[in-house]
Amino acid sequence: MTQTAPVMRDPGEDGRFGDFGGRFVPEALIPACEELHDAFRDAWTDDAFREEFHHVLREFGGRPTPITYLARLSESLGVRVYAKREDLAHTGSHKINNVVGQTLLTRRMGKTRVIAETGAGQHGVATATAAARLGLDCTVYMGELDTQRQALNVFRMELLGAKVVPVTSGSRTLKDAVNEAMREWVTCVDDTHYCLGSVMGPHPFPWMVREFQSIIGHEASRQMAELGVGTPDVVVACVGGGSNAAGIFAGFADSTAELVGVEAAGGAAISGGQPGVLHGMKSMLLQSESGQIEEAESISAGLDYPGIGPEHAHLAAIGRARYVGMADEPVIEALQLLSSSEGIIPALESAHAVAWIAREAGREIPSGSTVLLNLSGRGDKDVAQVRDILKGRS
Amino acid sequence: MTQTAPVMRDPGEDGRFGDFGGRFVPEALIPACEELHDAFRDAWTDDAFREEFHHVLREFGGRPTPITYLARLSESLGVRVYAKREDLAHTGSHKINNVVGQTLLTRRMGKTRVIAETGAGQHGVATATAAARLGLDCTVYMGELDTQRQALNVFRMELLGAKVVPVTSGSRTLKDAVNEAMREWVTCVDDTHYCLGSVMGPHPFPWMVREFQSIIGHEASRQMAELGVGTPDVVVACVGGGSNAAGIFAGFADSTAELVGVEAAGGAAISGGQPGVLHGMKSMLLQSESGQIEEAESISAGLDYPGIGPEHAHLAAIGRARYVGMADEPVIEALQLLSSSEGIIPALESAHAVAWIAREAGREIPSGSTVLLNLSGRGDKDVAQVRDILKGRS
Amino acid sequence: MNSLERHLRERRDAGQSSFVPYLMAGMVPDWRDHLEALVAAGAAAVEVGVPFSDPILDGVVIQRAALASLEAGTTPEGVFAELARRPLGVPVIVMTYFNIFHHLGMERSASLLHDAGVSGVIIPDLTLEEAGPWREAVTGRDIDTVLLVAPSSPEARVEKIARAAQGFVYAASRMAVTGQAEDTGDAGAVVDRVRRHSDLPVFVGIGISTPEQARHAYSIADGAIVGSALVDRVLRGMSALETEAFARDFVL
Amino acid sequence: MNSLERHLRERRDAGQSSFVPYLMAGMVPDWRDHLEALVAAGAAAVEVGVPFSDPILDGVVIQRAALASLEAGTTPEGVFAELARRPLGVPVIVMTYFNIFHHLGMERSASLLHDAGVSGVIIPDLTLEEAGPWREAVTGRDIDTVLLVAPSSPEARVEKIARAAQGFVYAASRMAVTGQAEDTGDAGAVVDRVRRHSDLPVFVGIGISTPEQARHAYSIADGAIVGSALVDRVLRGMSALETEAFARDFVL
Ligand SMILES: Cc1ncc(COP(=O)(O)O)c(C=O)c1O
Ligand SMILES: Cc1ncc(COP(=O)(O)O)c(C=O)c1O
Repeated sequence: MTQTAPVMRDPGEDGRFGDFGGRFVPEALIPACEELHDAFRDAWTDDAFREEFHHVLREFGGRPTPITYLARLSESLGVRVYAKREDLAHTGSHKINNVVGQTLLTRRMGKTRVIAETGAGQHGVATATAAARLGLDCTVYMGELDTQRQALNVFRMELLGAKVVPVTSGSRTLKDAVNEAMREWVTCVDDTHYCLGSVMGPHPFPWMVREFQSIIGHEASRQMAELGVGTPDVVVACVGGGSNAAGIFAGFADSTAELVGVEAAGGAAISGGQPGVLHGMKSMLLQSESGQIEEAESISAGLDYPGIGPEHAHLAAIGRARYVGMADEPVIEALQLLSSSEGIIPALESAHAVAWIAREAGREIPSGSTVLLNLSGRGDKDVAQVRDILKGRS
Repeated sequence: MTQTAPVMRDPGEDGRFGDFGGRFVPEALIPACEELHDAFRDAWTDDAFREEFHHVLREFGGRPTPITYLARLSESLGVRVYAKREDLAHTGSHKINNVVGQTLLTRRMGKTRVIAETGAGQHGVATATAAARLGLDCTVYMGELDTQRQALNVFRMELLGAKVVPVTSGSRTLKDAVNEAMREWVTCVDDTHYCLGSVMGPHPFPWMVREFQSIIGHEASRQMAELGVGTPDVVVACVGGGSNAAGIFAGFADSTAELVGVEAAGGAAISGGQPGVLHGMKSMLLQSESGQIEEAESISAGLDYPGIGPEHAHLAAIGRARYVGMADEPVIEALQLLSSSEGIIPALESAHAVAWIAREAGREIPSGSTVLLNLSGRGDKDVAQVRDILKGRS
Repeated sequence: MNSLERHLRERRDAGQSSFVPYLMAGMVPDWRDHLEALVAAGAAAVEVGVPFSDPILDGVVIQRAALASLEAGTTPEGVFAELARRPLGVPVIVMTYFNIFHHLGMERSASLLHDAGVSGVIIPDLTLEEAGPWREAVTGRDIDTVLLVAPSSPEARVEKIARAAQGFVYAASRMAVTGQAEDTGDAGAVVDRVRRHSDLPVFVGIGISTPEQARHAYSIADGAIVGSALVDRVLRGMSALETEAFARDFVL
Repeated sequence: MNSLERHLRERRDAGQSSFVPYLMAGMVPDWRDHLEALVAAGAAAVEVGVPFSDPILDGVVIQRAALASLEAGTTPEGVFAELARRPLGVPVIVMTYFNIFHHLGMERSASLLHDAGVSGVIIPDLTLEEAGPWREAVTGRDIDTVLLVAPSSPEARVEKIARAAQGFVYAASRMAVTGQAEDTGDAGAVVDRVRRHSDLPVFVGIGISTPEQARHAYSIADGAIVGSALVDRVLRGMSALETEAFARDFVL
């Protein structure tokens, strides 16, 4: 038997995933990126660090998250659907995996402060959470529009001891929060780590965040075996920046499972974008004719990102994973479906993956198939919005 | 060695915990209570039922919930505080344990429908959740005032497929929702189980709910041993009806641990009430001079109950546990403290227990003691309210 | 045998059907006048409710009456004092929830009831199994503790209740809380089952709201208890005089 | 050696300090007039920004200019066409983010830049490691790709950058994005480090906003780049004539 290289591999020193990835940042940030790269590489080969990472996720983060067989949904769809329950992780989504890893690394690097960008607030709350636990200073950049739309999450971060800075530049949303965090990082790299929220940004972020999130896939692969199901036919995850998808894909990329990423139709960087450079990485991006980055549009704030992690661009390019867009309407229906048939209210983000399964069961997903759904987060944060949407309709 | 009877024992056929408990319901409900008693007794001695109960809580409910050592809080208080993380259970609190048990029992009894009372909506959401999973019809009675104050939880229950009925009688809050659910149950006992939300009500509810919740204490006792800590010096839980407290006490009632229940000062049935009969049970109740039941008052909706489970009244009477009241102000402070020092935003209910620890560390809790805190739920549901309170102040 | 049971047995044995109306003490300022009107109309006994904040066997009408009464400041001791003031001429049965007596103290309750001339009590949330201490407290005070039988009560339980019953057996016509119903429900079956185990008078209650229904109750049992239909009207402003007229139709 | 580098070396060798002002193309309708005014004032070269939606090395002022320019409909090709229309008389250095060129295509970008007479580019998010394909594309087109050195750049990296640098070395005076600062920050140290490894002209930029600061830059390096201070005033309505006067103070 010849040993083939893993599909989701170590992107090496230059952080390339095929044509994508790399490090496109101001010179001032290069040393910080290199320091981070070295620190992560060192930590990730250090059993003690890995053990602490797993320990914190176990005793603080609620891992392992279970896999739930969705009996009633499966029966009605004619395919066997298993859900990896990231909604049960602390703070309500997979985001905790990444921030626990990055804050531990921050401390290991001798830094005392983290900054982060956030869109609707999920990653900001997660970062503030992990920072509070370690007593790190924390500042979160959030588009001014988002601070208004998600005022409660602003308060949540403040409760957790973080400072929230409204970003007034550009479209005053997530994209600009990333820009602003990068700008700020330039001024404080000495004592500050930039805790990026997804598998995006300059090398080593896409790789590092994928590694931290890969705990999802490794757990799931073991659990599917323990359940006696083995390798699922299809693994499905929603894709904003792509961290939860990368995390679960990492457990199955070298298996026979088909990998499907579901983007918001209004933020479909793979099917609707072109290669480009943004936020320190080369990837697929929504752009205007003249190369300006366009705003993504989706009911789901967590998928409102005009790009996608570079490794996903690569997985799409080599045909290992495919990426589909999902419109808002079937997403709301999928949220209702999962809630009423299984007693799990998914995040709007995660409902994208549910919607794809509901639509394709018996079509692209042959009846009788086994489907592993990454339920990336819980819907509590979205309930008010869904109510307003449904009310607006009736 | 003589074997002594467990402190939290099987209350037998008449459901007495010392002077408290029993079954004070309309004659029409007696057969249903007896059927339930027999069904539960039968199920609880059936390994297959217990295994299914544990299976569902594991794969759907997110159990076992971890124990988190609260390092920074412990350091600042001078006592070692461990938190049993019921906030990580599905739907965000310990309530899921009880409703999973009762809905499985409902199916086992051949009933197809559940009704439940709810105050702020936690138990209603949990019941709707467990009912959705099994495809049971679900109707939730909720005080009309509460349906207005907690409109989002009403929508949440509806998303989960439940029907929510506003209760317009009496004070239009939790107490009246229980009355109404009882009244309704009289009319539909044949096909309907009343899924009561705490260790209260007529026999066998206080016993049954305690047994379902005792998974908390049994897990915690095993986990504390695994952590090498062993029996804690003090076990602390908040007390509304008393189910989360009963659940964790059950793991330590026969140990040397001191047991402390923290009631809302405005709903302190033990320290501020008298023996009486309400909602089918004899227990300690807040009452007027002439025996009318008084409204409890607390910032925390889940502790807004004028009574307490009869077993707690008994544990207090025999001195095995003690119960203290906690005012609103220190509770808010405790919520802020835990959030900013540990990255865990507790439910306002649970923050009562935190507040007691924060106040008594180094006083009633000698420095260096080991304290096990039952963190009964997460604070997401309370964040808006806390914000408004803090805003109102500044 | 206490006087209530003797009185009702005598009526039954004389072939007289008993109309037993219910009113909530304190629900209107002239509640006492309404009681007297009911007696004047021919009530065999009257049931007097003592308001409780959490009446789990009562439907909306009697809940409203209880609320009105509590808001008017009614207390159990006040009610007993009022009843003690002057006898009504027919047996008075007090209906309330157990906490009222428990809170007052069972001995003290029994003594106050006795002093008020009350000859029976109905405590819907005090079933046979829990009634021991209470029955001890009223022993020797000429107070019957009336027990209910429900459509759901299984045979063995009916037998047990029948054996322990005092005064009369309250046959609940349906699985419901108090209110106004369309018919007499399962009353026939319930009464039959009671009769198999007891020779006490059996009265039908819960939902009886028209003279026709009452007459049907009289045809299958020994009496009818009428609550919500009456309470509803009094709450809506029916005068004591009108109450008398309304009640007459229920008397055979 | 390309013409930009030759020009700047000649100035340096002649003892002339170089004032290199920055303006964002399209930020005001008469941006071209402002450029000519800067040349008239004695700019050694001009930096022309091509607006990008996500300028991560720019502070609020230049962000605002980019936004204004984009809102006015500025496109990269439009800017190049405008520059091609008539030479400014001094070297033109285009500053923009890499996606602009990447999207247009590197070959095509290089050719358009060449046709527009542009002799240098600064791409703040294109560092040495990623610059390979780009540098290949501009090879033979007389376009220098200017590289930055930051206060954080370690010695070994400065050496690498210095070796690969073209035109001049951009010495960032501080760990900051573009803007107006109080002083010249760490410029001295950065320039010294660059000089240890390169004999290219070294210009100080980032934060330089007063004639005094520029003069200090001239005393330690070969030139100063002034962006936000100028852009800010133009955005606030400074006329081209006023721009010329303002700029004169920066020229030694
Ligand atoms: C629940 C949930 N799922 C998915 C996402 C999308 O992020 P990613 O694609 O990095 O997993 C988010 C982002 O906020 C989220 O909150
Ligand atoms: C988080 C939480 N803790 C505690 C309680 C109080 O209930 P109990 O005393 O039965 O645990 C509630 C009730 O809603 C709750 O939501």
